[in-house]
Amino acid sequence: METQSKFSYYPGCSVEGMNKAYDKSARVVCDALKVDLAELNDWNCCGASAYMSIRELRAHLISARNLALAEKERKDLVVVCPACLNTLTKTNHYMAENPQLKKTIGTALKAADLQYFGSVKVRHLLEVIVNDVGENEIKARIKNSLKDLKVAPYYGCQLTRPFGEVDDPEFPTMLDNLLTWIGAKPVNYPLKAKCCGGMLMMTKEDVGLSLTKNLLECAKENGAECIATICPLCHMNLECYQDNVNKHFGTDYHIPVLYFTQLIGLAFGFSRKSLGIDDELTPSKPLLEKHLEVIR
Amino acid sequence: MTDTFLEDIYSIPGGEKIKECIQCGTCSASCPTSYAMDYTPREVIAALRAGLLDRVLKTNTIWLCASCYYCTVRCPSGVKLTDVMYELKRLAVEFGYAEKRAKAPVVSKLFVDLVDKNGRIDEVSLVSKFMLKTNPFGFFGMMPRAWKLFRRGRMPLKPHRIEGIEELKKCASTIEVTGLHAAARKTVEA
Amino acid sequence: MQGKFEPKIVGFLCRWCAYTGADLAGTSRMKYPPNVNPVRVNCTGRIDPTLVLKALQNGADGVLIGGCHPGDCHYTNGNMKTLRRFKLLQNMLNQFGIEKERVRLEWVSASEGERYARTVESMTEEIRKLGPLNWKRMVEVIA
Amino acid sequence: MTEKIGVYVCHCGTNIARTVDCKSVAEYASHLPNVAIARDYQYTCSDPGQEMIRKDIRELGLTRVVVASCSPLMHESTFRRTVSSAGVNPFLFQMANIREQCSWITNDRELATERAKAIVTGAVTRVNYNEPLEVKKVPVNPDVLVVGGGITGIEAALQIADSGRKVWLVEKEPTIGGYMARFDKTFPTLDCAACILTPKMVSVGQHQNIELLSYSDVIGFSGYVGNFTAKIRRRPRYVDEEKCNGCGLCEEKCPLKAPSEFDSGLGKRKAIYRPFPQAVPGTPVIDKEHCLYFTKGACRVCEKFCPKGAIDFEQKERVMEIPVGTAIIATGFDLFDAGKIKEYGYGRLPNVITSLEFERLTHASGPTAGKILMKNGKPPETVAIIHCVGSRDHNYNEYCSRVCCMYSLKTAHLVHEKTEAKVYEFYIDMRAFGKGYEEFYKRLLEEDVAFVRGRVAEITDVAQIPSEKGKLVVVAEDTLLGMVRRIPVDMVVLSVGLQPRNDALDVAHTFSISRSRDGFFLEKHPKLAPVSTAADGIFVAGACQGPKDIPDSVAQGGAAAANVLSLIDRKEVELEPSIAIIDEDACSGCKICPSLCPYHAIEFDEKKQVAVLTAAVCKGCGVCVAACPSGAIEQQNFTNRQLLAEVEAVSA
Repeated sequence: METQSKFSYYPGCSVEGMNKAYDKSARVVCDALKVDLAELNDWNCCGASAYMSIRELRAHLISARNLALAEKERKDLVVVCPACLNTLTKTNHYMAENPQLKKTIGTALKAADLQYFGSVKVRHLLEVIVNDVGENEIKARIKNSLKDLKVAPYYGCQLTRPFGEVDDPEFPTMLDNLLTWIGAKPVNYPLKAKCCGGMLMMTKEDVGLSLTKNLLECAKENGAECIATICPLCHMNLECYQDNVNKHFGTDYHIPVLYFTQLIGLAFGFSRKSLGIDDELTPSKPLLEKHLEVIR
Repeated sequence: MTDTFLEDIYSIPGGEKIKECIQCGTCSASCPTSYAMDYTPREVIAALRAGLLDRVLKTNTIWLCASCYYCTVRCPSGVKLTDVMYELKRLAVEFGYAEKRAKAPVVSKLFVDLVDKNGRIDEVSLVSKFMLKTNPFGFFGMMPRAWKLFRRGRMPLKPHRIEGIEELKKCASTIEVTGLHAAARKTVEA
Repeated sequence: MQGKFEPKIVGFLCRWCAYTGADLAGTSRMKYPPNVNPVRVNCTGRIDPTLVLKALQNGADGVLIGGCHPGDCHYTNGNMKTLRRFKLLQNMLNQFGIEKERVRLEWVSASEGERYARTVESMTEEIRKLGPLNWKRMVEVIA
Repeated sequence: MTEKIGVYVCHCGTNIARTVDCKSVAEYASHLPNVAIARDYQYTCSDPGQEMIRKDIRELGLTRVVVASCSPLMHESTFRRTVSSAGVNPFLFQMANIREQCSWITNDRELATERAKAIVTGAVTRVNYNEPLEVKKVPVNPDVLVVGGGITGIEAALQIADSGRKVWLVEKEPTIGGYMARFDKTFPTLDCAACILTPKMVSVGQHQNIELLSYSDVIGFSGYVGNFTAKIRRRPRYVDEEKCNGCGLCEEKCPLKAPSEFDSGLGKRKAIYRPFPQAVPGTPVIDKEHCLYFTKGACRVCEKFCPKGAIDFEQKERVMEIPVGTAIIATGFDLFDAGKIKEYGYGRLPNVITSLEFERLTHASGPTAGKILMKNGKPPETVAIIHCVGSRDHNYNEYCSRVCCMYSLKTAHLVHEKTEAKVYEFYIDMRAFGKGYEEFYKRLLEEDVAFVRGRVAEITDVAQIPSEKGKLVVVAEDTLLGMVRRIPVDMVVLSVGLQPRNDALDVAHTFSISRSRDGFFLEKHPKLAPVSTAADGIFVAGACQGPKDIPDSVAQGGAAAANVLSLIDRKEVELEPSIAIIDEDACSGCKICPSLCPYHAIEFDEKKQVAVLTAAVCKGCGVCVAACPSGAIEQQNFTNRQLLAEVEAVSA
């Protein structure tokens, strides 16, 4: 089949670091789906919420640098981290709406012989796979049915809020659909777009833990065998901090957490290793063995 | 000075909308962390409009905002409250109101320093620096998890520095002080 | 000295929409540059291009034609007929070397006082930038 | 003979004088050609003001008059009467608007004064070329069209019919009664809606002067004040209204059940049905979507059992044209679609219902025979009522729907009265503005409803603590406590707001009336002409003009009726003579104008080879005038000379 449109790929810092598995699986899956992701050359940190909390204009500036680089490539920018999506999109929108901002950032960029006209669209990989690739292409590649694996589709906040351009800000459905396409069973998950606590896990652990606990509890109550994530930070909180939740609340959760790209990869029959599975602190192996016809 | 601060809030994109707040509390009740806040988000707006800056800038409220944007999408008056919170964080840090023990400002500052230095963040240095700064004992407390992550190759130890870092610094220097909230800065310095 | 220049704009307003909208702007005490001399007509469809030319020729720096939104015309579609004429008129003015910003066709409903005020505001500013229209010079150039 | 023009610059108290130097404007005007006298005056529209003008006309022999004051939409007619009462033709009067579009729009006294001078110059120059015109009088057709059979339309129709005039009442639905017929009780008096409404419905049905066209739509409306023609589509009921005696046997025998619209889908009705027992007309209607005969081709049980042979499966849609002199539009409102606010869970959480669904639950003849029950058939132990659903919200409707506070209180009262349930009411601001409303609020406070001042952020079925399990948790900040509360309840009633009907735009086009920014129909003046529209002879009443409760709607229905009757009793109306005139000698016979005229007022006379205009049909848009290449068409009171004069003057 003919190649999907080409994109600049913006991995973002956190998948470079502790969440390599996400980047790994994303590349494998996109390769299989002929989604051409060319990593944006010399991209820099989007600034996330932290930078925005200290310096507004500079936060916009560093986002804008990435946008400017992508504009050079004449391609839209695909991200895997919703926080990056949010930050870059925000700069994109605010520069368009606010001439003063556009001017200030524009002058700043000149210092690096860069300029940004505002033509780049920032998109999350999930949305690209669901909307651009679509159901048929995906179903066509299923080698390894997930046998109705019960998955809690977890979207987190920033894929749809505040902009709500790609899906409903309160009850998104994109990931649910994708999961059914790959043979999994999305469970009813009313907290699917609620907050995991994000950075608070570092700065206000008790709050972070209780928010994450709500998510785990709700997933369990609704019979989820694992949670699908689309965000490295959410993933970190749900997965790496599951022990802490258990310690802190005397609970006993062992819910594997997998990136949506890893689930697609499994359904496509890729090996766990190639998808960075088994790196997690809450092991998914037992579950997958139970569920997958082939487990490599 | 109160007025300058208000003007400053108004100056961020959509900021003037807080004039239209009808104090309905949708923000507070939509906020996942408001239960842990000294003042609910709605009260922060009320305090802002009443000019009680100390109250606004000293609360833990602003540092508990996790940027989930529920308040923003649900506000019936179209207040972009999450953005307002960012602005308040900036003002609090800039003018040293930020609560000394608060960890959020610390991590944010470290974050900014790292980005300014390398152009990217490596979580390892961020987390370790942060832990050493805020709670050295906790640092050892988290060693086990760190070790597990390390064994799984999830703890890259060498930070990546982007090639364009010097240029990025150049760009940044052009907007060192010319912030949208330069006005507020001046009044305080004066 | 450009700052001193006060553009003179003739506003042909249809009585059902634009004129009523303009009244509303006033009634709600919206502030905008008092640079428009309103001329009331029943329908923009009545506006013979010669009226517009006459205005410009006699010293107006711009002309604003205000009618009902498409579909809202009190006379079913007078505004659409104006739209067609307006296109022709613009080409012609273009040939005279008259900037297109000087003659505007805007849809303003009876409830859009705000829209009317902002329209006049932006138009006045644009024309202020363009400076006075020197019709004689323009026409001599053609002749 | 040279003209003698009188110019009167009005201060309008300080409305004009504050920003316009009226004295200097008058002084300036006095030097304009043909101006015999120019004065400035405090209130020109006052009796002494008008007398001053008459006096000048008599003593100085003024031949034309210019008044520089407010918008012509305000006082043009006033001053036209003034001058004509002093013997000057009303069309030799010209108004200069130096208020709405001059003094009120700026604080710059210098600029405003300059502008005023220009505007006055325009008017004075123009008035020189104004021509005396005869106002054409046309008889008013005394028949009236009322669109919409809700309480507003019913009230209007009855008022007019009782005065002996004929009314055509057109209703979309199979029955009149509108929303009110579906309500249980009405605030603040709590009298039963049916008890006060149905008698009125019956008298509409029986009134000799009311022709009720139910299950019908207005699809066209043409003509001019006093002489309109309404085009009405009568959808087939498949039951002959003449023959049917409303015995209801067909309904009884019909084998097929479908969800009842009247019960908001909570109850069932047959495929041949009357929305409710007291429906007017009592003739049932066959619902083609469900009827077995129409869907499967077999059944016709109703036909078999009908003692009157009134069933007629062959009935076809009919279109009728009705000449009327005036029209009242009372098409009402739609309810806000609660499903749009996802976080409230309407449609997802079973026991979250709308206020209208609640009305049906609590209505004695509703699906639960008046019992307030949850989906599981049990009565609720706790009920939350939520205000402002879809109202006062920039994401949905920005305006306040005006009725929700009061009907929410009523809801609370009914729950309190009919169940043991604890009632919570979540409000942003309590708006009890009407007669007896604040008292009603007090009463509910005494019935100790738990009022929480805060807008509900979300309704969730995800429990955080055991006591929330199996409940609907209403999350809101109690803004008076500065504390977020999670209140577990069994049932939630969403007090949905009012919004323009989905077909409001089409209706506006059909009758060529305007809509305000919120989409409701636009009245001529919000205070002084609340039921008139910019289109003479067409009136609006009730919630189609903006959210209204029953008392206000009824009042407007009456007001519209009064407006119509006064028009009718005038027997004839004056038509603006600003129509087109064709100079047959100048007409080159190019045939452009006939095709342009939206009213087909111009025909081409093949014999004379010229265009001919029917004055009565011309509405004076002037399109033909602007289009005529040989300048053979003029528009009275907007002649080329007049407009050119004005344009030259204001642009000089």
